Amino acid sequence: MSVEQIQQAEWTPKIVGFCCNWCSYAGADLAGTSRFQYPSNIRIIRVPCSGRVNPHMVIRAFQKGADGVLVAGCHPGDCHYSTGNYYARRRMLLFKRLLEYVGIEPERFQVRWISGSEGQKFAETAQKLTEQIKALGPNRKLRDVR
Amino acid sequence: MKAVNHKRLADILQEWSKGFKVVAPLKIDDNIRFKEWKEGSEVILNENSNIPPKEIFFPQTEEMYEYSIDKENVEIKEQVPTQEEFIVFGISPCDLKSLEMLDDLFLTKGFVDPYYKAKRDAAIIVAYLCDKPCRTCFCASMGINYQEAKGADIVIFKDGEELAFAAQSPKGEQLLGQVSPLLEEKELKLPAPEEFVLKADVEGLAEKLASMFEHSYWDTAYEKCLNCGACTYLCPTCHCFDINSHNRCKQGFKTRCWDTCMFADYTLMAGGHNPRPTRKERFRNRFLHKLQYFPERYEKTACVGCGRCIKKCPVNVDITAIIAQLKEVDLNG
Amino acid sequence: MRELVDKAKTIAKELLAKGEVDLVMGWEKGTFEDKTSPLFMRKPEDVDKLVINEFCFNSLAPYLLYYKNHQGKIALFVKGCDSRGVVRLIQDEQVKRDKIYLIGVPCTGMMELNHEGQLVDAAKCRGCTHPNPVLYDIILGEEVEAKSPGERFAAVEKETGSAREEVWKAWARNYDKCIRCYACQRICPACNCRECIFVDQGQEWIERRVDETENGAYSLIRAYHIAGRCVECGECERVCPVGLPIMKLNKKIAKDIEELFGPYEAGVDLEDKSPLGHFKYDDPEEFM
Amino acid sequence: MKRVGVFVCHCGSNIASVVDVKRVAEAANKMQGVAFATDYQYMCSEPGQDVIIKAIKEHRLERVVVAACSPRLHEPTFRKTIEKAGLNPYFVEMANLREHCSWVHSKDKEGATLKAIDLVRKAVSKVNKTFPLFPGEIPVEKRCLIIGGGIAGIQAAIDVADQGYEVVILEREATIGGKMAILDKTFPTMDCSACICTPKMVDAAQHPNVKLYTWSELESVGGYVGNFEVTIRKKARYVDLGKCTGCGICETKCPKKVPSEFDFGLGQRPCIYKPFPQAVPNKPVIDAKNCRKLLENKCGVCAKVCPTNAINYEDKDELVTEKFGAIIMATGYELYDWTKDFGEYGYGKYPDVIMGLQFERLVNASGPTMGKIKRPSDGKVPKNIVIVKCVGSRSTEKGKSYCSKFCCMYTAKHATQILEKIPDANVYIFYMDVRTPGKMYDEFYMRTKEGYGAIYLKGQVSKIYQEGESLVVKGEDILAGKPIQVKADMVILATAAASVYDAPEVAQKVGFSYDKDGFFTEAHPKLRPVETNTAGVYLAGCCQGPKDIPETVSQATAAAAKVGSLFSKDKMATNPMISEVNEKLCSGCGLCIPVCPYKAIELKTITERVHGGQVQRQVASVNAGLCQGCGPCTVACRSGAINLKGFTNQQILAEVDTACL
Repeated sequence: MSVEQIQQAEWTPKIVGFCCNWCSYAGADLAGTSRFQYPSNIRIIRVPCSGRVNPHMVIRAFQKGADGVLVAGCHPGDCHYSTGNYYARRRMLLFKRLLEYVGIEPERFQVRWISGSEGQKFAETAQKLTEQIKALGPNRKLRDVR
Repeated sequence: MKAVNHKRLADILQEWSKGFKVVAPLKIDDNIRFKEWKEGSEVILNENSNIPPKEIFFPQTEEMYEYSIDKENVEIKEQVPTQEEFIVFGISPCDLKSLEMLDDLFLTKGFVDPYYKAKRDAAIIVAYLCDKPCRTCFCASMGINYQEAKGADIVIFKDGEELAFAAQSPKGEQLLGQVSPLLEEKELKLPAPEEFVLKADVEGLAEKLASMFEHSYWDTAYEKCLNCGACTYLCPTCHCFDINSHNRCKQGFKTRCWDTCMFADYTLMAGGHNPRPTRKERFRNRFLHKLQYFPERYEKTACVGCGRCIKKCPVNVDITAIIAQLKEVDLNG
Repeated sequence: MRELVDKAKTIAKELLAKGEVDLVMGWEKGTFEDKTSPLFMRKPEDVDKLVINEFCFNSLAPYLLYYKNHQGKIALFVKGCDSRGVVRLIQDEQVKRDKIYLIGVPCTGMMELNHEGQLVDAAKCRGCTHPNPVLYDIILGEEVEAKSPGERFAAVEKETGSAREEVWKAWARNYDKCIRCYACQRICPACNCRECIFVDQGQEWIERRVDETENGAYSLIRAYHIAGRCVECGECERVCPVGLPIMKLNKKIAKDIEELFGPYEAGVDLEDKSPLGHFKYDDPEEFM
Repeated sequence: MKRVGVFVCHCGSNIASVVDVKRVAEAANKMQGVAFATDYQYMCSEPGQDVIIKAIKEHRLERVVVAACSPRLHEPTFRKTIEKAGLNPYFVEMANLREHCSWVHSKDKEGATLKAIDLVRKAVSKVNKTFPLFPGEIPVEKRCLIIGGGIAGIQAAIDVADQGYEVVILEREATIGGKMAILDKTFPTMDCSACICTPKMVDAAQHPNVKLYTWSELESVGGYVGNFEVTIRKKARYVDLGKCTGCGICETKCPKKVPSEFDFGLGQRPCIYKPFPQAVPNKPVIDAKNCRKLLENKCGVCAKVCPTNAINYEDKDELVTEKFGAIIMATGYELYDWTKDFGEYGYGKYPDVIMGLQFERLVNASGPTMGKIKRPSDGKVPKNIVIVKCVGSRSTEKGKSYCSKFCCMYTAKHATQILEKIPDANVYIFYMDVRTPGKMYDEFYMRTKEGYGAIYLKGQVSKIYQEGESLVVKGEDILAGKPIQVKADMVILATAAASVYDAPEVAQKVGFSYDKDGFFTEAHPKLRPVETNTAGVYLAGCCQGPKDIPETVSQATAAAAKVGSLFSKDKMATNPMISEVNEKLCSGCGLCIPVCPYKAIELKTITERVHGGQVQRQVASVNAGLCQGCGPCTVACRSGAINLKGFTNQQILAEVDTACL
């Protein structure tokens, strides 16, 4: 859908969440088992580790129509693979600043540490992210309008 | 002769843009690109545009058709190439000459490219004769007189503060008629032609190159070339493209995009074989195509001497120098 | 710098004559007085064409990638930034130190023609912190002072304060200009992949379409690919045929690396660790 | 495009009550590549699985999407299901319609249904890009290395050895025994520590399957689970263990005495010494830092008196490399060095302010005072003794943030020991809390307090200073709500248990993770408490965190059981979802190498044909035994040459593309 079509239709934000299998994905599972409710806008992509998330994939999401992107991994020190999230932290720190530098709203790309026991935090993160993106409106930047 | 003060050029373009889309060399930040003229746009004449006007007729990315798949059924929606008449303003004589070559390629020898043709047919060409050659120019060596523009509907040149307009076709007459209230009758003349810094002599070169494919000249000549695509993308006569699919689940579209023989994957085959595996073969191809293959097929050297490649080559590969070296090569050596 | 040429010629001739190297890379006069072009010298008499002047822009380091299977030793002239490119290539395991002979050129800065046709200090040299080679076997002259090391991040600092939408519009205009000729990539010593993911489409990272979205992705991801590895030579921006401010992104990342992870300059020390190749437990977490 | 089958699960009403499963199945049926789609009550039930198996056969399905619950729950189930139907087990993807959809969007049925369709489409796009994966097999070297010869290492060694496998204990000190050998008594039973520890030491040493490398250090670890290659530095001992009979004449004749490490400087030892009389092996080492022969080439008495010519001053460090299938880390702890942070307690300048372990030596019958509690400064028997707890524990300002766990119990033990040996003594214990969970632990504490009359004061000590012969301890009694000052003859600090100073270095050598305090990290705090994230490396004892002896011993036994189960097979299957290198794309830049936590990537040289000639070049290569499939290497690789099977770049990009449609 083009941006215009989206504006005509009732727009709801599209959010892509890259979740580490061991923490954030499990946290999202726990949100489910605990029945914590959050908006249905987020689509979770399971990755083994936040260190698996290539910034190019974040760009790709924006290109293909995501209005917001979440990268969620284990808290520092808790990485299932011991260090993956530390590399992710460095990469995402630089990359987030780069996106902001070219004029992309910081709210659109967020990084969070959510553990497998933080179902509530996952639900709250999804909720808040959706609200923030709703307030910003559809993302046009980097967007593939074709 | 019809004339207008150069400061009032915008008024003319404003008038034309009421009836036509006007594409002109516009200043965009530090670039000059052929883009649609709008009120307030700054037109830059007498300087090569960064990207040649071939992009008007043969855009870098052009959508060809859409498709959608529903189980076994495939539906194809052609992007019917239609184009309303539009004005290409400010094209220089060398770039105009390049269109002849693209015409040869896209419209002759039994094949007509509908995408190119639609735009080419719809274009009303307003050429601008250069005030004087730039230092990278060598169009004269390529048989171009920078003070004439055959094939243009209107020709413009500058004499002092005045821009002179001359129609060269009925369509041009009609267009000039539209802006006649803005034009005055004045006696203007072209400045005396100037000498070129760079020269190239391609006389007999195509024939010579025919026996040079395996010549040792190529073994070192290529060495500085980095195989970027700047020269070919900036060249008004280069015209290679490839066709790409862009799948979006059950639907998608095809585009054709400029391609360049400088890139490794240009000749890469599906099985992994590459008949032009190194920089040498790619470099050789660029020059053989321009100086031998194209002349053999269309009786024109595929170079108009605009000098864009010389100006922008990251490592100063200079086609005039290459031509001079090729002329000097001893075929028996 | 011009005065160094005699010594340079002597060294190059000797290296070739003695057979210590079988190829010397330098520069020759280009189409115009203010242009030079890479020169590949194999015989002592080839050296006569060698020039050393304020127009020797090209880093010869990236050419080393084409001579990975070269049997003999290769000598090349390196300015400060070029030598950092060589360090980059050694660190990236693309070049063996003992297979090259580096002739250091203390660099007083390049000159280029401005729009008015006057010779001015080259844009790419602004903020240079290493005019002298950081790695060499022999150096042609006395070391020189860096002219404006304090301006290393000048291109970035100017940016702050602009409204976000305007900033994006400016970048979107840039992405509209880019023709993806990949000159920036071909000239870059940090871009040393065998096949660039932006050229090789088989991996589905990018499409060949040239438009705002694909060009934007190319620009940002290329900057990210060389994050912590860019030697800040400025060649990418110099060779860009449409004049994109490529170094702004690279400098932005270099500046962020300094701010976030501590002082760092790529390609200066053979032993250093790439900022994205290691981490600290107490790295900042500003995005939380 | 592959022929994909989509199976939408109702999960009873868990999914179906929110998501319109029929609509999802219908939408799936229209998706590109989907050859068959259906819904069913319980996909994971046996009839549900039969639906899948039948459909695979009937519709010639090549890939399967199960839209049900979290893959963390049932992915293994459905992998087995499709394997039964003849497909590669990795040809299934799950769309998480329950945890990530119906349960969390129960009030938004339309939104949930639309999301469910999206999730299915995403799974279809991913499964379309799946390649068959096959687990590999690696042989297992059935030898276990135990690093650390304290009670954890000893227990683990005996337990592994009893299962019939060879064990090597690597110990950096001259004897095994560790901290437990230092202790006098153990709480709450007040058994003599040496009496229960030294027989175990002997058991281990004499076990036919156990080999001891004492006075040795870990040099490097290569390889991976089942196939570790470990290099050990056997430090120069200057005593030939083969010749030495442990008679001890050399020790008695050595003219130079230095403070004993074993007694924490409270006693003296010669320069050729056994740390303590029951050391195992019961043979001395020469202290090269102090030996006059080695330092100045003078003396040489030990060689002269040795009846078996066992002394060899020319001895050198020796490196040995051995293969092991598993490693148990049992490197223990050390006491936090309070002297650098606690200026208010005198930075260690008052001789009568001692640590708990020093007290253990003071009260120990084989200690420097023969078990008589005498204070270090003047050898007088102290009457008023203050014990300060949580010195460096539970503090965010200095020392460690965690609770050192066993101090509450050993301070109670110390109090009872003092009150038993010096009946008229006064023992004051300053505490933050008293934590005594454990069998008979609280009873022990209550007996100390009420039976023996130790005086417990809730509050912290703000200052200790010398005044004449006594120490003044200034603190607070927060229960009484007033500052308090005690004149003490001796102060015992219950200092925090800290990780060994070089624990991080050791962890890096072996290749697994550790926490901010230097304690080794277990694979899962609840469910995998004795494993590390590196396959084949297990944890026992205080190297993982402070714990008391029974806990340490049970963890050691648990680790030994883990090793036993690893060694029970000749070959082990490897996870196929690991990184692989496309050598065509790999430039051999090595940027992937430092980000790998398992040291699984190395450069190798390959030979290939280029334009008719042969050239050699470097490429990265992934060790299938070491790689755990985490993937940061794939991001470090700019050219996409290294890819993670099962989570390939192409699969994730396909998911991104469809998630954004």
